[in-house]
Amino acid sequence: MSALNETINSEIRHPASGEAPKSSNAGKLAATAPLLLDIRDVTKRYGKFHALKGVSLDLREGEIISVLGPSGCGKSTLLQLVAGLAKPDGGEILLSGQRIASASGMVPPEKRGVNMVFQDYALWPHMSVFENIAYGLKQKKMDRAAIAAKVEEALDLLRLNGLQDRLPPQLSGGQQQRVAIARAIVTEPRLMLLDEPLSNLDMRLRIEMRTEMAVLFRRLGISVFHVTHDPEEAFAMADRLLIMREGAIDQFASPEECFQRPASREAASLLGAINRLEGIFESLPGGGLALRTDAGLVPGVFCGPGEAPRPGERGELRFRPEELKTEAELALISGHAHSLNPNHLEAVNASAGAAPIHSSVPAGTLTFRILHGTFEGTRWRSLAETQAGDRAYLLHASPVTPGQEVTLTLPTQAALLYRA
Amino acid sequence: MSALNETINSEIRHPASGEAPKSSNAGKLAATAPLLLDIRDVTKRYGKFHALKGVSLDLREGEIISVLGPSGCGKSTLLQLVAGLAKPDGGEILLSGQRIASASGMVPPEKRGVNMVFQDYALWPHMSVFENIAYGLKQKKMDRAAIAAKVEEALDLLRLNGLQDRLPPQLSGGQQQRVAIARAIVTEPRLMLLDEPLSNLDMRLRIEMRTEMAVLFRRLGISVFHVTHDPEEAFAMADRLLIMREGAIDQFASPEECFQRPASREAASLLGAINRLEGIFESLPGGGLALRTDAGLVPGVFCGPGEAPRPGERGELRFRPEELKTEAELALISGHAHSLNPNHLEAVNASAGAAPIHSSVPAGTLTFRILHGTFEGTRWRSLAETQAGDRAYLLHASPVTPGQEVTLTLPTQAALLYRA
Amino acid sequence: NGASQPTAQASTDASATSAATSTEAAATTDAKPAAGEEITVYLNDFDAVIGDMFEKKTGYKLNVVVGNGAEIMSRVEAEKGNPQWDVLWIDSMPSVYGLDQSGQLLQGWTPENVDNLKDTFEAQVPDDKSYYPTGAHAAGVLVYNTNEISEAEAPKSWADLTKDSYKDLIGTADPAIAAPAYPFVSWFFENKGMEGGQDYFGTLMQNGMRVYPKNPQVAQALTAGEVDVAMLQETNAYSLANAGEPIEIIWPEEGAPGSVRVAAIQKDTKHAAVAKEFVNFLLDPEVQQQLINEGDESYFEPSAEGVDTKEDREPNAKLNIADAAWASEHEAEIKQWFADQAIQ
Amino acid sequence: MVRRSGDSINGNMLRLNANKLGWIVTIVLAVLVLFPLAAVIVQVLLPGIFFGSLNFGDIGLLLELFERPLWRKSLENSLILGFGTAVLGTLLGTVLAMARMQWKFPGARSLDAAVWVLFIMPSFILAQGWIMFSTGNGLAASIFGWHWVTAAVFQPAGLIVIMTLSKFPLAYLSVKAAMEWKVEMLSDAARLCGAGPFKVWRTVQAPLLLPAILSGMALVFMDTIGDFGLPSAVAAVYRFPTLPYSIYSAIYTSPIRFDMAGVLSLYLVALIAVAMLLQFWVLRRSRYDVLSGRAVPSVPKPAGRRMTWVLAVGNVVLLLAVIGIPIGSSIVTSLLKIQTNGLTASNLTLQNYASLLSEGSSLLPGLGRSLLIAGSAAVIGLIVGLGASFVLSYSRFRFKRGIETASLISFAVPGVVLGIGYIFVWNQPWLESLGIRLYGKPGILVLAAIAGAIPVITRVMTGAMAKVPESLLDAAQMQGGSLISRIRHILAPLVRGALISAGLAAFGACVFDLAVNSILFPPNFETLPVAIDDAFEDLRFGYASAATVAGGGIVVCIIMILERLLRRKEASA
Ligand SMILES: Nc1ncnc2c1ncn2[C@@H]1O[C@H](COP(=O)(O)OP(=O)(O)OP(=O)(O)O)[C@@H](O)[C@H]1O
Ligand SMILES: Nc1ncnc2c1ncn2[C@@H]1O[C@H](COP(=O)(O)OP(=O)(O)OP(=O)(O)O)[C@@H](O)[C@H]1O
Ligand SMILES: [Mg+2]
Ligand SMILES: [Mg+2]
Repeated sequence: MSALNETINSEIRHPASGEAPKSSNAGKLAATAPLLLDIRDVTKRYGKFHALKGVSLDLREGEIISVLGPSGCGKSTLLQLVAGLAKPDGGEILLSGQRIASASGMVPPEKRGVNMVFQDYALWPHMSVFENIAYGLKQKKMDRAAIAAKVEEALDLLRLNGLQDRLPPQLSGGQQQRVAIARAIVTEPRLMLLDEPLSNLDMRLRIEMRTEMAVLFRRLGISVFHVTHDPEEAFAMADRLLIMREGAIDQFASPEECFQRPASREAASLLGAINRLEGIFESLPGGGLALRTDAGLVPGVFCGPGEAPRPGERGELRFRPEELKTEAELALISGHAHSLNPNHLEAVNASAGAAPIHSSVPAGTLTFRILHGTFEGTRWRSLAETQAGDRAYLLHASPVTPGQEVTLTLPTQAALLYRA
Repeated sequence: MSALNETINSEIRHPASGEAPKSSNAGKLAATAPLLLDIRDVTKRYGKFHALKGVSLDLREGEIISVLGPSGCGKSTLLQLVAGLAKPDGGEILLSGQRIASASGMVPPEKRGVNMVFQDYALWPHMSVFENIAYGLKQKKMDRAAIAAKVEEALDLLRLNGLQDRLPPQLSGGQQQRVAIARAIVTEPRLMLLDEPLSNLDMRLRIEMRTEMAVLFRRLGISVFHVTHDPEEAFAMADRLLIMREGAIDQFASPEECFQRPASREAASLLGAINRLEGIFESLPGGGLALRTDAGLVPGVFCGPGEAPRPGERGELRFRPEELKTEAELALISGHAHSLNPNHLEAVNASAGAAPIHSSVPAGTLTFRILHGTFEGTRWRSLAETQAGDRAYLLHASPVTPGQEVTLTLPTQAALLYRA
Repeated sequence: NGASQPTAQASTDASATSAATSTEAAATTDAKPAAGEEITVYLNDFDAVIGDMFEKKTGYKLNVVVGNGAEIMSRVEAEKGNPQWDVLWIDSMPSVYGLDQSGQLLQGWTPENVDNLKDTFEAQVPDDKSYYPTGAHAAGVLVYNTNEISEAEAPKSWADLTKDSYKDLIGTADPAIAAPAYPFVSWFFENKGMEGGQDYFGTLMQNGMRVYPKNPQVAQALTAGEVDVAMLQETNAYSLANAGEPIEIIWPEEGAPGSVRVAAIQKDTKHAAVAKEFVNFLLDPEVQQQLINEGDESYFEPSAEGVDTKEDREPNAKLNIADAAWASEHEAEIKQWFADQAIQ
Repeated sequence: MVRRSGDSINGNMLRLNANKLGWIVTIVLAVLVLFPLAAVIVQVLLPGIFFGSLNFGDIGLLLELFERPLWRKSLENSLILGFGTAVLGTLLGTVLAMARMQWKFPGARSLDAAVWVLFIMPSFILAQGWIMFSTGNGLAASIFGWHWVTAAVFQPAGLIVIMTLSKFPLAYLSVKAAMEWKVEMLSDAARLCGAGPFKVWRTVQAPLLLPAILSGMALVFMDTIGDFGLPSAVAAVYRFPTLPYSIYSAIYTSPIRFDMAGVLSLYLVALIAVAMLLQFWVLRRSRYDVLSGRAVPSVPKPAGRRMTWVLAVGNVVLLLAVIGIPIGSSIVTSLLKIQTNGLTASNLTLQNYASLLSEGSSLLPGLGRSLLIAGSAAVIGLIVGLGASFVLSYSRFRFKRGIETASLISFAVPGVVLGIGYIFVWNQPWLESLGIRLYGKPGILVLAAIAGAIPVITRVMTGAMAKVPESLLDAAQMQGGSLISRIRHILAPLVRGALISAGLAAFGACVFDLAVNSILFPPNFETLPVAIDDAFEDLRFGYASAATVAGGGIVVCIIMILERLLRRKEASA
């Protein structure tokens, strides 16, 4: 154990084993990189239940796509179709232009050059950790020394040194998960499918692993299709984000775009905009759009599909607790040279007692009454309600008392508006 | 599916099904509440491997304890001992004063009034979701109508409506995990053991579930022993935090205390202080302690065990990326009425270009050069290095360019100092 | 070897107590048993008819345990500590002789019908009067398949079997396993001496004689054409012939080794009176005639005077009966020798 | 006795734990198997112990195995035969079971039926068929002109092949039962690592079934070295004594040498112990418990046209060999008027079948008794076997290895020896005063039948249980499930196929179990095998064959019907 920890400690100082990781921006691919995976209108049913309702997407060589979506929306199913473990009921899947799956035929999984980390690992209990990881290499008829070296490398990468002779049931949950990753990574597939690969790791290991994996994939030119429930992980790794809902695609765009303008209410709440207020659309004198809610009039950006709604229509506001700011914070931020990228204003929170310093920023002002608060490590989270009783989560830098009233500002670009 | 989503949408507006959740502070128990669980110097070996090296702790009735620790440190093992699924090699465990486990004898699990959500769910593949959940109730010889009602309630709570007739293999990963929770919750045990119960859920469901579970447990007076790898989840639920490392307890205290003064370097990094700089201790003219690092002199708080180190000793600084601030942010914060709780200063980040406004705050000033940066949704994360090449993660409100130099301030109370 | 030591010792133990109990048994003779009383008979043939016959005649019920000779003897031996049988009626006289030697049989009682016994059979009654013969049959006769062998080619005597022309064509049962095969081979050993017997059977085996575990397998080998000549128990041979199988039975002139069926009463029986009634019943000429007419093993030479054998049974059948004492004494040795042949 | 242990299960229901269950199982096995066997073995040391005299035997007898040529040869032959058959039979059984569970093909059900037929038929019946087929002028030579068959069959290697074709059902049942559930993901993971279907089978699917395969192998091995009928009959030509032969020759001598039988049986037990150790050693470094929330019942899949053809034709050929030859000849025999005249139209008759139903026939009552005994033995044996397998699979019970060995004894030790042991144990006068002197009552046949059923039951079940991880049971325990509830609601449904197979196998095997029956049956209580054997001894071959065919047919029908009724609905979809 102490040896293991040593590694972790030394590793954190030099997270990338070799070269320094490139920014994900640098890794972003031109839309002209060759198409690797082309999924065309794929559907999948389990009995009467439609798990996928016509999904189309493409993935370019070397690209990393992260898939986000609520539990049960069909993420794993999509991965299984790509891997060749299930057959689509409709549509087709092309890999490098070759049709690998359709309702009428399939290229078997072992011929696809694809590997996968299963959501529940699927380790072979009769094989040691070493044998599990070495399995794919043996299939390639690699010689023993080379296999040993590669496995060793993977064990290092995943902080599994010293465990190679254990059987999977003799490992902790997180260790099993890392073995599953190691097993897939050593085979260096063209396309790697990751199904919530880091869900059972502690925060620190998760941050390390995702950084290192991203570096490794980019170095080896492995394309990745990566399911996660952690938006932060998705942002850290992905070139593009795929947001799914109920067996269909909600949004498929760059992480920034998804973050700034989630295409649906559900996508918004998936990406952290968990607060929701209903209201009536109004148009602003300056030409902008706003929503009149119980908590105040909120100018915002219309993100939903279709044309901008007309005044008088019912609408819905979604926003992240982090985006609510006191006037003081807003002033601070707008006073600095952030205008280059106005969309990335820092999420700053302040306690309710702060006095307004500045009020020229076009933003909605919302008033809540605190119901209760919990400490969350770096901050306090409260549940608060509007006059009309709609609830929202707020974040604070200091403790709040139930019953306290707070007035906060929501920047226009952080107020995501949808039709009700 | 759409019905499911409806529920989620309506639920978020009233997260607590019945009464409003109390603040976790309000739920905090006097140290005089009756002792429920008393673990005394428990050890556990697997062959030659020492999984637990003498763990002692206590849990009072109605209390929620969250266990945090790196992967493989013995969290699940500890839970298994409490559950009665494994036998300790030494020490003893008392439940309500009765000895339930020691090396010489055990009270069988079914007699302990304890239930557990397994890390790998352990759902029964031959039983439908309903039967899985109802099993424990049937053991209590409850009548059919009561069972159906209780199961229905659990299905509601865990957003599993409509899935009760499915078999486990027909569920998604997150759905399986929720069934596992439902199965344990319906039996309303005296003590609930949760082993990473929310790891496979999307962020939004996770926040909802943890809130609702905490409310439910407090309402039913269920004590909880809860393993998680998500510090936020731990903070949201726990009355006390147990931080484990390599089979031993690192720290066992209130969440606030753990957060402010992690007892060890490892605990610090587990709780988010992932950055680390080495240096030499110096004493400050005012009587404080500081560490001279490559990046600058950093006044801080000594958190390690034993006496305060003497000047000249080698030491280590740990800090959270969130705690680094620009001078401007610091000024803003100190200018407001936060002095009531100076330890909970808001973590505010600003871009490197910010000009210093205020410099009277006693804080270390650190200078880094950006290596690369990635967008993370609400912010940008960069990897940066000191002059001497030590690396650290930084957080920014706007994009940064590799090569750029940034100077940031670390408040004294956020600079956690340890012996090297 | 240590073969005979333990039992020899046991037998002296047992016979020490036998005197007292036998007088006791004799004393109870006069008491008239209640009608409907049952006795248990261990036997290896006639199970289908004997119970009814006895009940009809005497009103007592028979509980019958049937099995092949070896099984019955194993049961008897295993029950030694608490015997469950009252009468043993079986065609392995040497084994019953052995039982008597170990003191398990009621001695010194003479049935009324003993007067009817033929001389040859009277000679078989042991001095201690522990068992009585009810008949005898050939433990082995020669049988050949007429489809394969002409009458001229057929063997006429036991000695013929060593001829080259029968190489690989002879079948027999294994005395180490099959109960009736021992009386068969023991006569050869008594007649030719131990060495002579070993020579004879050794030669046969060298001549490719096939040794089947039991008589039925030998018979099947014969009907299946696997062997052309077989040494078969008399009843088996006639059964085949009666079933229409194309076989011919040969009684060698020097005589066929005979096997005597005897009846003995268990020493400590609680139903001595009925048991005696039953043994006496078996010696009754009428009963023996009825067995020949109706029984399943009807080819035998009855022990009582004035009983006719089956019509188709060879009228000049000559039976050579090995001395029970001799056969019993050498049983282990001879069977051992045969068993050991299995590895040659 | 069985009733007593049953009571204690019920009485202690609430307090029953794995350790107590371990003791109960130990006691039951001791009563059913160990005491009787020990009673025989103790004859070596104390020959008169059950006859009221205390003498000391010759311990030197123990070493005679290495001195007496016959014994040495028997051991050698038994090992060769047992080992060869175990390897080949297990291979055949495993491959067939896997093919059966994997693919749909015509005739799959007849394969199952064939397996049952082979399984329940006494081995001497099978031997007859093989001999009839392959002798110099047997069917192979006379009808097909295959003269090489004779030489090929009547030699040790040929014997091994015949044994393989007769004993593979044990492996088949064991493996098939363990394949009830599958976790497709494990194979999927291998395919994604680049392994083709065969490779996946070899490296993942087959190895994960290793416990079941080894269980099957242990059964084949034990059944082979314990078998007397088949080897002795087939080997008449070239003499091939095995341990059972030596045991029989020791028992069928006068004075009867129980001590020698005891010594040889002791060696059989030692062989079992060695086999069990070997199995333990092979399985020691791995885990096989793969069932999880992702497990689904196996359902045979369509194989594709070409494969279906291959499977169907292969199946027919196999059935012709393993059923056609041995059972076919019994059927032929049962239809012939005159055996020697062979299969000609004029020689055919149904008379033998008619006489089965005639009044004097002991067949029907015998069948009734046998079915009753076998039925009760199967049910009780199933409970005991389930308990034993549970203890073996999940407990840390101290005498686990002992239970494991004891659970196989009755398979390898010839029934006669065990029967004699039963007489020693259950015929003691003092039991009479307690009212449990079972010898001479039908109850003892049930006891013996249970003992005979336990090996198959425990082996088949442990093979299947190896797949069920303890955590599934732990989870139930956490919900407050008592041991009984855990077994009943979690474990039993998960190994349901194995339970059914094991129970039916026990049932089928008991119906025709001759050896124990012949020495234990109470007066006037003739069972089916005794009746059939009687007919054989009287050379009524046609009748005996007809009885065998009819009795076997009835039993197999019962088994097939029960199997279909009890099988999981989804699995037959
Ligand atoms: N065999 C099946 N039969 C019926 N429904 C199924 C089956 N397998 C999956 N489903 C359903 O299909 C939907 C999609 O499942 P999938 O495993 O793809 O979800 P997911 O997006 O991976 O969810 P999670 O994040 O919880 O793992 C789920 O609602 C699930 O209940
Ligand atoms: N059967 C076993 N044999 C040997 N070592 C074991 C066995 N079971 C667990 N371990 C080891 O004991 C340690 C503690 O395991 P445990 O499952 O308690 O970890 P954990 O803290 O729950 O980790 P995770 O967060 O990854 O689930 C691990 O290092 C694991 O490798
Ligand atoms: Mg999934
Ligand atoms: Mg764990």
